[in-house]
Amino acid sequence: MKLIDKTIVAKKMPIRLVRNTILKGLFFLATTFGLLVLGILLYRIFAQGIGYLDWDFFQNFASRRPEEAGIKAALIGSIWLMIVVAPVALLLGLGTAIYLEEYAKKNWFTSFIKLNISNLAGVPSIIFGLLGLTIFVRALALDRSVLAAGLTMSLLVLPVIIVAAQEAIRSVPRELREASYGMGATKWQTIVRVVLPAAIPGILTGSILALSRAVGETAPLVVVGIPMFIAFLPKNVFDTFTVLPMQIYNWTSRPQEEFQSVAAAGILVLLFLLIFMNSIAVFIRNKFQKRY
Amino acid sequence: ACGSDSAKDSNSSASETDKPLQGEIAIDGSSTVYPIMEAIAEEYMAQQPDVKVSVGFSGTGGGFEKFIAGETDLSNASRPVKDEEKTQLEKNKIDFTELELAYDGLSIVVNKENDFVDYLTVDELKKLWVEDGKVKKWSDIRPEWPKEEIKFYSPGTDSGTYDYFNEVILEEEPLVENATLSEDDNVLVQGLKGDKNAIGFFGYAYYAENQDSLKVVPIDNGNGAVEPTHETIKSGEYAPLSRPLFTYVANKSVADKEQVADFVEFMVENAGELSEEVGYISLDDKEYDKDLEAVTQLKK
Amino acid sequence: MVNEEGVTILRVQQAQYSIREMIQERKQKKRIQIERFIPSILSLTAAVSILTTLGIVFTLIFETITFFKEVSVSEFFTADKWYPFAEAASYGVMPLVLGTLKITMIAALVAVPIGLATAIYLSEYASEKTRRVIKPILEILAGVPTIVYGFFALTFVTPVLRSIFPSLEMFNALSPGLVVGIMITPMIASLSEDALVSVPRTMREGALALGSTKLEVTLKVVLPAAISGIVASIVLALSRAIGETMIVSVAGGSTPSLNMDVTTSIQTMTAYIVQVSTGDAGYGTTIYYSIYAVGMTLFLFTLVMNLLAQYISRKVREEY
Amino acid sequence: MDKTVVSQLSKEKVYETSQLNLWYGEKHALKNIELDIHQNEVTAIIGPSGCGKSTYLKTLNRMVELTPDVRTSGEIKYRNRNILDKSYKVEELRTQVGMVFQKPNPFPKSIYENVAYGPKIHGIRNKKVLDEVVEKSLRGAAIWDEVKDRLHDNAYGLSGGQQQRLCIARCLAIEPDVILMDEPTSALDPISTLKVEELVQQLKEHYSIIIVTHNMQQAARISDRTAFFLNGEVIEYNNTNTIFSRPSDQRTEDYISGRFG
Amino acid sequence: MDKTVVSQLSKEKVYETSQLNLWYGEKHALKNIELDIHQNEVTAIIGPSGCGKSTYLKTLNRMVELTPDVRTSGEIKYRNRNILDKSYKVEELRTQVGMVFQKPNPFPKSIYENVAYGPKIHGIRNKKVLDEVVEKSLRGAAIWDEVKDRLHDNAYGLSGGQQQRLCIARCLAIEPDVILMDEPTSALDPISTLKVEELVQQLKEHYSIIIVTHNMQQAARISDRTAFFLNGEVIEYNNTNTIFSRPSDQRTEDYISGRFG
Ligand SMILES: Nc1ncnc2c1ncn2[C@@H]1O[C@H](COP(=O)(O)OP(=O)(O)OP(=O)(O)O)[C@@H](O)[C@H]1O
Ligand SMILES: Nc1ncnc2c1ncn2[C@@H]1O[C@H](COP(=O)(O)OP(=O)(O)OP(=O)(O)O)[C@@H](O)[C@H]1O
Ligand SMILES: [Mg+2]
Ligand SMILES: [Mg+2]
Ligand SMILES: O=P([O-])([O-])[O-]
Repeated sequence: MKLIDKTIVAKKMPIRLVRNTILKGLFFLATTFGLLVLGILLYRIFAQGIGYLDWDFFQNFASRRPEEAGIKAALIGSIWLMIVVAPVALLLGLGTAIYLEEYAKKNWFTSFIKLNISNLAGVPSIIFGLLGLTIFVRALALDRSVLAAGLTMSLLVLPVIIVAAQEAIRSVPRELREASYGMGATKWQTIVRVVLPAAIPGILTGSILALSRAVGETAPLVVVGIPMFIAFLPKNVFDTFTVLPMQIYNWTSRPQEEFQSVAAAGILVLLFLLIFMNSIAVFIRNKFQKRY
Repeated sequence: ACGSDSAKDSNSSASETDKPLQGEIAIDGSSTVYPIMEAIAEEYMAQQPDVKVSVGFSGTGGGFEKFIAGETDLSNASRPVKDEEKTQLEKNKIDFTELELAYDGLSIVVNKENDFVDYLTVDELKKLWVEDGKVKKWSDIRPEWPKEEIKFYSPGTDSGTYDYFNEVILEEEPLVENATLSEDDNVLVQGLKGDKNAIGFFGYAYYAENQDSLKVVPIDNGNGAVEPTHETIKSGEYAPLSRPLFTYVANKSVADKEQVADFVEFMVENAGELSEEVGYISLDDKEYDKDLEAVTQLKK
Repeated sequence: MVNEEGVTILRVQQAQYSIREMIQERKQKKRIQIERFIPSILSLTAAVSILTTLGIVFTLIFETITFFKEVSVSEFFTADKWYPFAEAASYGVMPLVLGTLKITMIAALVAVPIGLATAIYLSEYASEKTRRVIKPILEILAGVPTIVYGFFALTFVTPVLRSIFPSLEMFNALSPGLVVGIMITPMIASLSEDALVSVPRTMREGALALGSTKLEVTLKVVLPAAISGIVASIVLALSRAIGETMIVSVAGGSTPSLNMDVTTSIQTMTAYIVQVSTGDAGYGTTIYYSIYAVGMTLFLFTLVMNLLAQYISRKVREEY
Repeated sequence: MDKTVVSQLSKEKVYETSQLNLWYGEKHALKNIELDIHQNEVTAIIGPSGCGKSTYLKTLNRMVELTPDVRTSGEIKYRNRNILDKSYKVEELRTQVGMVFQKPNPFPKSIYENVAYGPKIHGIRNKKVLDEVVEKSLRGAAIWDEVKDRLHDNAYGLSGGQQQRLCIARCLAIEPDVILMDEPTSALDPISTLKVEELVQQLKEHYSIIIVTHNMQQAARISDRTAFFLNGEVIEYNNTNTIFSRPSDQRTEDYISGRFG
Repeated sequence: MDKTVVSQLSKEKVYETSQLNLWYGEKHALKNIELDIHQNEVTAIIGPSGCGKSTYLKTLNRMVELTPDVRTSGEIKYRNRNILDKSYKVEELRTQVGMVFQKPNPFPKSIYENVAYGPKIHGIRNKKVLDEVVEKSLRGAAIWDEVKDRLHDNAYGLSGGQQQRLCIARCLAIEPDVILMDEPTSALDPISTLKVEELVQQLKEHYSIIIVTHNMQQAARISDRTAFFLNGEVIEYNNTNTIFSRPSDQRTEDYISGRFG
């Protein structure tokens, strides 16, 4: 007894294949779309900014004269910001993710933390700015320092890192943990030696996205009140500083046409910084990537 | 007290010669005033590289917020301090001195293709910009003008520029509801360039930089149409649309921190020249002298 | 015998020393049990996220209360005008909410299909090599500062759109909406791709072996299996659209309005907060407090959305 | 029926493989394979680990293409058409040639949806037909009684052995012509294995079956013909009886005599 | 050595299980288990799928605790201490009691690092000692020759059979007292299986081995004692010879006679 009508199957085959081909094309187009936009964006910025991108641009502080304006304080400031954000956010994020995935019992408190984190991930950055201003700048009297801004940004990107790390930790096969426990390894040893190394690619993906965000954010720092003009470099995390997007924001709002080009040059620097960060992470990711 | 006085005197004279000063100066406030203060800070730090001057960009209101909290030494403002802010400052025992830095001339601007608007009177301006519940056409202002709908571009309602316009032109009546508002004057420039029936206003510097692609409208305040130019603004002939820009200094900072005192002096001496350079109009020299006097008072 | 040799060596070396004994020995001089404190230390880090939320609520709530002493709650939620700077001020938050919604909707219409399609292309169709090249590039797109996107919207997208739809105003919801969509697309693409890739290969093989086309495998097997990760990525991305500030401030204008028109100038909740915090409003005025009330609304807004998404994600999740 | 008799009927050929070579990148995994598969028979493929059994099986429905960097040369004719021809639609091939994997791999859907998946994608939408197909396939895979009361539960709630039979049912649901099985019982307990073996014997009435197994007794018990692979080559291919009683190649004998289990 | 003789020596008991019950939530998976394990013997556990073999094995090193909602009652004495006692450190227990799993589960590290893992976590850092341990364990698991030239390659490059032997080597590296094996050969080809079986026979000189298998002939071949589980109960436990030649319980006989494979 044959229930499947093979003629129907045969008849449907061509249309299914066509559908597959068409959608594959559409998926491809969608992918190119993103790249195309990036291309246009980069082209415009490049064309406008490349003329200002010389060695002096990196050597000089901000200036009222477009030819003399430089990115030094902002670039170094952004790096300082990352020096605070990366370890703080990564440590807190990983710690939380490990706690949630490995230690936390299934109870209302744990689900409350989880809910809380996914909600925090959606809280607009500008609200973190208000938080940073109230808690770090004012209450803890950190002023408009690298530390105050860095902590604000850490909290901002924390949820992204937590969620990515959780996802990565969860996807480490159970068999690997069992193997480790089976050798008498403690939970912590298992986490450090087996789970985390296997989860690194995933954790990195999330962290890149998070750090890129921290580097490119303007709104919360505007609210925190990071100054614009700085003609010196911070010596430690308690010094005041400025960052690339703030500097760019400022240049774009200048009346002089030349500053638009200076801004474009600044954007180029920021993009190069992002590309640099991403390539480090991609390198590590590819190096560690294992398929089980 | 006597000893410290003499120490200060010797220091302030030394600042112009050899002994370098140290310390920090925190400045924040109006984004309109920012370019002037940036220029001053830049020049000052060329002379005193060990003084760390930081200039913020938080807007007049935001600047005062920090000034009230005692976080800044100077607060830039594109309007005089408000009563609420004064109350707060008194509450926090922060005495301050108001210093004028420069003028900004608000420019009324239309699209380059607009060939019929030759000038506007202050009354016409008000008629144009006040909300009256109707769709506005050019022909509503002068019958010979085309019957086309006007597009309005205005700085954001929270800017000093808007505030000033509101006060002197609108006289606190509501602005046309369908006006397009933006915080960023460059953004307004873009709008006016693209829109044939557009009219808008913003700081003089933004017009000066875009003279080729925009058309400025002379204003008649009863004494004939006056176009905003460097001279007409400085002389006060371009009225009523030029406004002063300020910075507020905490008296205590000047008294306690020698680098602040030194900076403020430097600022008053150079504000005229430097504000011209970044696109504003300098005050009369007498005004700066008055400022200088006030500062010297504080140091005592 | 294969193992003859192995066994002899085993014996020989056993004579020299025994790992078992070495381990026992090390057990004796066991270092202090740091292990025991690890859960507590980690739970402290986990508590940071709760403290953050508390901090936000704490920061927002006091000023919000002050605000509501001056403006009634009912006015805030029912008045149809947001006009805080006029003499006769009106504080109806709906126009701002609507502005935010417009941007989010347009962004979602762009980002969800494009982001998902990209994720699918990368995880199911593209070669490993392509994937490795394109993914990091897309991540750069996610890191472009929003202020850059803002000017891109204003000076490129808007003029292009205006040449197609001449009635479009210089400031509108459409252009920043599209660009916000572009900004969050990589986020959806990258995170969804992770979710898709983590679906076991054996599941794809099972479906392919039944004569499925790749499309069918993707839509009927892989996508459903990865759905909770995908929903999470979309929610995260849309939350960013809701919270996006700079793009909207630059290209959206600042005119709160209560209509469904996307061709005219708008203002979003975030744009309002930036407007006031970089602007001129006096410290201690009603306007000053209003940013906290708007911030609170925004906070609640994202909260509700997230709860909803959690619920949906739990409903559709497939266990394996 | 005596196996020798069966094979001597010289049934119609389903697959004809000639001069098949396959490389994974540099690795030459299949070497000059010559092998014909006959209709309504069970053909077993045995050989040590890594000898290319799975690879050959996966070439028969071109699943091997999913591995990147795979190259093939030679010819595999399925019902007289060369399936290695790029113009041959894999979807069509795989509709004719079902596959059961070593590790059960049900979809994370209900039991019902798992079985109905194949018919559905092939355009069968009629609820009544689907119901019947599901029941018939589950019965065919000897699992109907165990799951009939929970057809709409998630398939991951089943035990390993049940999952494997579900996967067989899923494969039967599209009524293939050939069924490929890659060590289908290696993850199963003896009772489940027994059931699956019986099943295979029954299924050959309607289907041609090719089974990879590392269990020589299983091959001896259930297959009509056996191919012995070594290092990517077919060392010997013959009636199962012949292979196990009088292998003609020394290597075959060595392998078989080292047998157990 | 004759098996009967071995068991009659009545060697020292490693494990003594009494009145062991275990529940997965509501599911009563082990019922009143009474079972003693003897030193330097191979004990096989057989029974149909789902009868609780793996569960019992995992209870012996308390790996079963990793499953949420598990409850136990009764007693398992390992070297005269009750391991179900909460005060018993699982890490200590598992250092004494190694485990080999059904599916090879090497870490995504190099071969060397896989084997050195155990000694390292137990604080052995000396490079020379580690090198020796690695070599010794790999030899002990009969895989040294195959991997000695690529100790620093990733373990995932090995074949399934090699991976499993690597896992055994990894387990040997900490020189446990007891080794638990859960169907260690079910994913392997015959030659690898043979190797592992020989290995098991040799290892019992130094270790006590408990092996779960669904392959009765394997149990008969390599074990000294066999326990037959059914539905969470121990139906019969005796010398392997006795179990396979004169089972005392009808159910045992039924199960064994339905045998194959
Ligand atoms: N994706 C791959 N890339 C490179 N080499 C591969 C790949 N898959 C398999 N091989 C190699 O090809 C050869 C044949 O592999 P195959 O899986 O067909 O063996 P098998 O006979 O099925 O073994 P087993 O009984 O272990 O399943 C092996 O040497 C294997 O290492
Ligand atoms: N995590 C779990 N939750 C609930 N029930 C479980 C769980 N693990 C196992 N069981 C049930 O406990 C019983 C015993 O399982 P166990 O894995 O010990 O069987 P087994 O004899 O090892 O079977 P197999 O030969 O298939 O491996 C089975 O009925 C199984 O369904
Ligand atoms: Mg295989
Ligand atoms: Mg088991
Ligand atoms: O920044 P402003 O206060 O001058 O608008």
